[in-house]
Amino acid sequence: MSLAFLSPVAADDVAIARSPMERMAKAAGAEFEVRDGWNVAVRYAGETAERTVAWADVSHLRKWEVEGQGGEFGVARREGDAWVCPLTSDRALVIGGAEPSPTALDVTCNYAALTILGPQARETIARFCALDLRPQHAPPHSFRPGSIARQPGMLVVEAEDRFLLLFGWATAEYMWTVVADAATPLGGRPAGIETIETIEATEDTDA
Amino acid sequence: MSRLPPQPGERIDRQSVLRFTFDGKPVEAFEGDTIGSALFAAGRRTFSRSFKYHRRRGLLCCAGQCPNCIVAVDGAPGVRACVEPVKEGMRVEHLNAQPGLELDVMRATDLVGTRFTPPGFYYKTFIRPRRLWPLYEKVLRHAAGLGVLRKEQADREWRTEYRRRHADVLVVGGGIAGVAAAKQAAAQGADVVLVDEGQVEPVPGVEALGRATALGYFDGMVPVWQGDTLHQIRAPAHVFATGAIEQPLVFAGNDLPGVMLSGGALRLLERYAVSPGTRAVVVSTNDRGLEAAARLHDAGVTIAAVADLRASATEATRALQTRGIAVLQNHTIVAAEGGKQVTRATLGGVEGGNGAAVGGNRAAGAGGNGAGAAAGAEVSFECDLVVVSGGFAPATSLLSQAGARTAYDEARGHFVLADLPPNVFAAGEVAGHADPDAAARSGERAGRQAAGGSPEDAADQPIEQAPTAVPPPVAGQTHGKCFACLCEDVTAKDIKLSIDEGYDSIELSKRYTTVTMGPCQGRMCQLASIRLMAQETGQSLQTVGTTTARPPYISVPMGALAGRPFQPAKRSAIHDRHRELGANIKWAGDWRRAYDYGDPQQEALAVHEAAGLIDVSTLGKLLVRGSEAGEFLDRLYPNRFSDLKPGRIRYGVISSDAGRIVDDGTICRIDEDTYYVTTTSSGAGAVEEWFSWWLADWQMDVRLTDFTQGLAAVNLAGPKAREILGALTDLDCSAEAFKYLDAKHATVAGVPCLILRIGFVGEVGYEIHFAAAHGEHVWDALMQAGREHGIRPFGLEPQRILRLQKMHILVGQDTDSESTPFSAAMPWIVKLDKDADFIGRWALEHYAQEEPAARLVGFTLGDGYVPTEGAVIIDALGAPAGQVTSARFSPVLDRVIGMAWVPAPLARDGATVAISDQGRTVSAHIQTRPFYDPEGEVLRS
Amino acid sequence: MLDIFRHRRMWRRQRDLKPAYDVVIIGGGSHGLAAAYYLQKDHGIRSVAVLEKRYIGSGAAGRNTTILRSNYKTPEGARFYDASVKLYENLGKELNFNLLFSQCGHLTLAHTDRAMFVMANRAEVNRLQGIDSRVIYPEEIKRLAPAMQVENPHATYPIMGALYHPPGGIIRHDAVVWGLARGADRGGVEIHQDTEVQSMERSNGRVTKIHTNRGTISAGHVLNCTAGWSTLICDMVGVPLPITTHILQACVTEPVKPLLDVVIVSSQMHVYISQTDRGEFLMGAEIEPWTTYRMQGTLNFLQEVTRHTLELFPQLERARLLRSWAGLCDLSPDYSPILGQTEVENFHVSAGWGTYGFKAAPIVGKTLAELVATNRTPDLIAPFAVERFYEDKLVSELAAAAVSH
Amino acid sequence: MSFLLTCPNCGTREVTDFGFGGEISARPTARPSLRELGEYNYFRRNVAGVQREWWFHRSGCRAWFIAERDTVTNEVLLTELPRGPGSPESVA
Repeated sequence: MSLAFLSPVAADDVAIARSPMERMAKAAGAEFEVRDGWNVAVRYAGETAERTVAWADVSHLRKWEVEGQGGEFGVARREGDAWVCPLTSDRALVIGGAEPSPTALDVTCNYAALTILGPQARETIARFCALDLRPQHAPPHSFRPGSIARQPGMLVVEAEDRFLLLFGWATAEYMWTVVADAATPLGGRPAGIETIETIEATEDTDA
Repeated sequence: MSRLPPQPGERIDRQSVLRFTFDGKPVEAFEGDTIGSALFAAGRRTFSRSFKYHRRRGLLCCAGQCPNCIVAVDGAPGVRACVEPVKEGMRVEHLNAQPGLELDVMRATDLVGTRFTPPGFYYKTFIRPRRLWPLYEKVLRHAAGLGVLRKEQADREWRTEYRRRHADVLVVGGGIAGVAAAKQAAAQGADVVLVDEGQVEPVPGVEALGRATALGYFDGMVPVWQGDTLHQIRAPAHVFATGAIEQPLVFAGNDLPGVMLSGGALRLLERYAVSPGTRAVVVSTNDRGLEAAARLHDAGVTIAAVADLRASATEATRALQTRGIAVLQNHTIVAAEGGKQVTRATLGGVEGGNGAAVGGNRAAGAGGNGAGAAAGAEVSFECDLVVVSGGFAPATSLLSQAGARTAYDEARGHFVLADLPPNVFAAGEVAGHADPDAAARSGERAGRQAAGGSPEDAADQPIEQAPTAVPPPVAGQTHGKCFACLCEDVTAKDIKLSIDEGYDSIELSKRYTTVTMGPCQGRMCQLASIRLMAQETGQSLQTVGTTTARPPYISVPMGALAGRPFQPAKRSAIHDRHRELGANIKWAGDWRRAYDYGDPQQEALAVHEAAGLIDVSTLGKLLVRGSEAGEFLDRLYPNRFSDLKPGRIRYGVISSDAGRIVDDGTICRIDEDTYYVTTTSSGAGAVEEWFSWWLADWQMDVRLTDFTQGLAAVNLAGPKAREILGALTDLDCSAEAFKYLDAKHATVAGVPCLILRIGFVGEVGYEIHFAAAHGEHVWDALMQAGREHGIRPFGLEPQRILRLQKMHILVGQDTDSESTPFSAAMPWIVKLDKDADFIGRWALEHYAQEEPAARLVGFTLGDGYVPTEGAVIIDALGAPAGQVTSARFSPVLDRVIGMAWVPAPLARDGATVAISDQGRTVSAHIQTRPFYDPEGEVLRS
Repeated sequence: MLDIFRHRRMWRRQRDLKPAYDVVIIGGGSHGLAAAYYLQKDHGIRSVAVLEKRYIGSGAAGRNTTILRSNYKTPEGARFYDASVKLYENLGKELNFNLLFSQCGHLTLAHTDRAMFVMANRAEVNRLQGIDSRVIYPEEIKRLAPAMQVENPHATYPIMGALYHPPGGIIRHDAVVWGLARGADRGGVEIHQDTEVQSMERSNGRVTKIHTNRGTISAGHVLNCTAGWSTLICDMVGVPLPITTHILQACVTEPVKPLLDVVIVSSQMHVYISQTDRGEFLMGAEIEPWTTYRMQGTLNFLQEVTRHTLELFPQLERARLLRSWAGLCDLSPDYSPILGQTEVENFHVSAGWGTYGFKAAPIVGKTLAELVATNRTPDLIAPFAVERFYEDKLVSELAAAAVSH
Repeated sequence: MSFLLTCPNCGTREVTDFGFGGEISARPTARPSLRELGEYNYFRRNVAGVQREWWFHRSGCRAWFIAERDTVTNEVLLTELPRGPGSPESVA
């Protein structure tokens, strides 16, 4: 029997995959577009490049569990568009990009995800998470499994001032509430994935 | 009134006037004033009434250490007025005095009641008759308590935050030593945080948190309270430059308004340009007290007299003499007198040695140290200010929590640090370096070491020990009450009495008299009470020892500790649909779940008559893969899974090694090496941990992945279920092609799904599992396809009814921590003929032989009465012998059914048991086979 | 009344240890002192020494949250704790010491159907044994605790009902210790503080010698009443125990005027709250899950207990938390005590109390005294023998909605 | 927050990140008597001192590991992944 039921990939594109934070994003004024079978919050009304901190729902990022691929603990490797994050000595979580191997297990919907970015991102995360994210202790590409808002989670330092948070799909509404609550007093607001794409494109150019 | 012309270094902005109210009356203050300085400047001398005797209390420490100026601000009690900055429009109110601060009827407890209220008086009174105690207690309760809180408040109104901060070095205390330590550590390249209770100057390269108090030391984690924020600072090295706390003297009337610590008097003068008085008597054990006298003199305060408990003069003495002020050596204060505030102070001579104060007519505190009476005439001086300094006790609380030990230093007259744990450093006055230069150097050294530098730096000089103070005395009590503890109104005499009664260890005396247990946390009274204990018992102070320094270091609002109020909740991917359908949503473990959609009975009937759809995404879902996956499950379950054919499903119960039921669920074999295991909703996390624990130990070729949150699941059940599902999939859903306990992979409404045909609710049913991102899509498609067939969504409550009809046990509801598969009527699940060992085998072999005391069975009731779940099965004598675990009215059977634990001999069809339910006894008929479709014909059809 | 002017010593000053006593009790807490008290009072056994490592009441007796109740889940437990509360009711009079026992009522809140089931079951088991205990609903809860937010639409944990136990309440823990100590002392018992048992000798199945920091003694019977340290004492004579030691924490606020006259327990929120006669809000939570002998509290406790308390009493958000502390708990696998004889003939234990020990002090004292005096295990404590763990016949106070207080 | 533990996979975290699995005890290898089974199921050494014990990184990698901790000070002396059957800590 097939394990295809684990994957959020619908036959013939009849079904649109949805993030567990879709309604939160909608209520916050998100505009949606369907991308690769996912309904994605691409932008928010009045969004600007100037920001203290912003959070973007990136739950649509595909994730795979791969065996026999450990790596240096605490460090995520960048392979193409994907982050390869070592969970144990012989198991890694691959985030984003294309299916890494036919034996990889699709765990996309095990983890909802938020990108938190901006100069106040670290301060925002410090409101609900005890991980040490000081730049000298958690430079870009750091990978940190640990408690996020009292729930199991994982964190990837994608770049200076940009963090990818992963947490249980079922806790997403709670997590959005916590992040929005922490970020708002610091001038934060939600961002669409166009913002993330723009920043990533700039980084690629710089690199 | 008391405001002086501008003083050098004052912290007030005279251009900026703020207004606030005290007990409803307007008060003016300058920007930079504290509530305390503004009120004092406006002429207020009484700031509070004491806890027990309702005596007037005025400013004493002006440093937030003592209980004397505790007020309520905007309804929040416990605010230390002397350190709380004035804000425009704030509403300040006194505590603990009725009808007002100036006229307090409870003052009577002091004037007439004192002899009736020695320490622990309540233990000795109101014993008989016992029935009157509640009345007395009511009076006591209303007399106690300082602040008044609102009777009702619907929700939290104060937004408080947590902030985690990791640092290389945390420096607590922003005085000379602390700042030096922070600078030095930063210079070494360390990431440094500096915190101080007061204002703190910016230090380059250091995060400096002002008006921030370190509350405790928790294995390297220091919570720091700063306004609305609780910083949680985790650092591998700490420097404590927490300074020293000036100690009061114990003498008669030592609590009168106008008696002030030298530091407090100077703070009023220097920071806020407020004159603490016009005519002062100064009594000190040390130079700092004398220096304060000179400063007050220079600021225009008349110095009526200065008493120094020490025998010989120092530089500070001479500095006073050059101002024309005589210093009485070997003198102390015997009493302060006055009504609303101090008006007179009486000085007397001191006997050397242990420094007991002596008056003309008594021997004070005759203890083991041989203090005796000596000549020394008492002299009285009129004054409105008594400035006292009983020496400076190192503020070692946080260091003690960090594991430092203290020892009593006879020469200095207080406890000093004796031993520091690794990576904990002390600097400045807390480490005995009071001299500014020595303090700075000790700070530099500590900062360097904390940052990983060497203590043997070439530039490092041995640090001089600061000059010492003589031990301050403890006075007797002929002139009136000598308070050892201001928070709790405990006098020196009270402590002496407690010792006489046998409470002769410091901890026992503390608990009996409540000394050190008040808001000052012992900062003002611990040393004095230890001295009294030593004096009375003839022990050394070292032997008496200190009481434990308990967090928080200062009292802290609960809201600041609590942070934001959010509680994690799990929600299914279909949750919003349930909301939209008006579901009644409740907690189920840590999930939010739909209990029903308004009519549980009709929802249950719909499953029998047409079709029902329930969201079961909360089920635990584990993927178990690997060449040894089958053997692994064989070891974990009492029944077999290695012989399960791919595409088939089997029910399993997990038991512990004690043979007790842990959880249950279905296991589906997907292929040779892959199993899909479901667990109960509440047990999902525990089962995953259980599996991975044994796997960690057995190290088999098995990999576990938890898909509990990643997969949505719905159960479609009812006579129309086959038709509804068939409309959405190419799969042959016929009874022949898709049998009971078959598992199929298929596309449903375009979404790849795993479909399990199981008997979840007793009708033909399909449990459909698929990626959570498609939750709403699949739900909607099934509801749409089912509409013409009369499909209804159903919640947990109708599911309870349906499952009960089939006598499916609900682990945790029908079973408890002592249930075994045998007592819970599932002997068939245990395969003792398995060759290999499995978890629970040995216990289950035992339970297979032994008749349990009680068994789980079904029951029916005739008269429509539904017993409360939890009602008790009683034996012939009326004693508890079991319990009802489930009971419902079954609409399809039109009768009441249930499950219960009953005595084993009664666990047979046709037996009758008595149920006791809130005073009512009803009789129930036992049934051991399912109430609905006992042969499973419907299920398999 | 006159007694308050008479400053008699409560107990005699410590003298040298005698070489032998009829009974040596290890642990000067509420259980040890109660056993000493009843040995002399009920059985006239006066050759008794209580050995206390620090000062009397320095362990769990002086650190608990002073809650008394008897509404237990098992018939065995309910019967036993009920006997304890009944003794407590008259203990103050008997000791001529006001123990400040207020039977103000005890409410265990239920926030789920599952919890309501457990409450209903306890209420019925209790009722059948004559214990006043019943399930009540929000209206009545509001009447009993008007300051609590009973019907808060924003509540994370809505209050569906409560188990109400009117005779439950709070008592002054230190007073219990001191009153019992005085009573025992006046009956001839010797209380030796600062006396630490360092090792024991065992031969022919009996404890023969007890080595302390103040000398070696022998005893006809030895009682181990050391709660969190009970394993270590049992180790000295080779008696294994099914016990793990954990910390339990509590805290108080600065005193405020009365707002709450009953004891509130929420098992789902892991918090229990009462307001003392002094006006302090006294709060506790669950034990820490990891074992430890280190009596140091955690920040996590302070954060959780305040957050949960504020859900029930938001008006406490600016009330100031004054002091917190930790004590040791000796947890048994079934949350019922381990009481009575061991495989060592003259060595008896009172252990496995978890968070319930203080509630049982008088009945433990009375039954252990009877055991020692008569060499017969009283019926009330027979179900609690350590043997049950060898025979796997537990007396489980565990429930899905387990409650500590 | 209290003491720290170092997960062999994820690094150092607050103890609240972890689940406690209790002291390591050996599961009987041959059929035990009822009394021996009771000893295994219920009795604990509960040492005051260094204890080898199980921990689970509940908030992180969700792996079990072994720690040596002094129960008197809570000092964690070492953490390591289990080494499987035949190793001293194996309960199998």
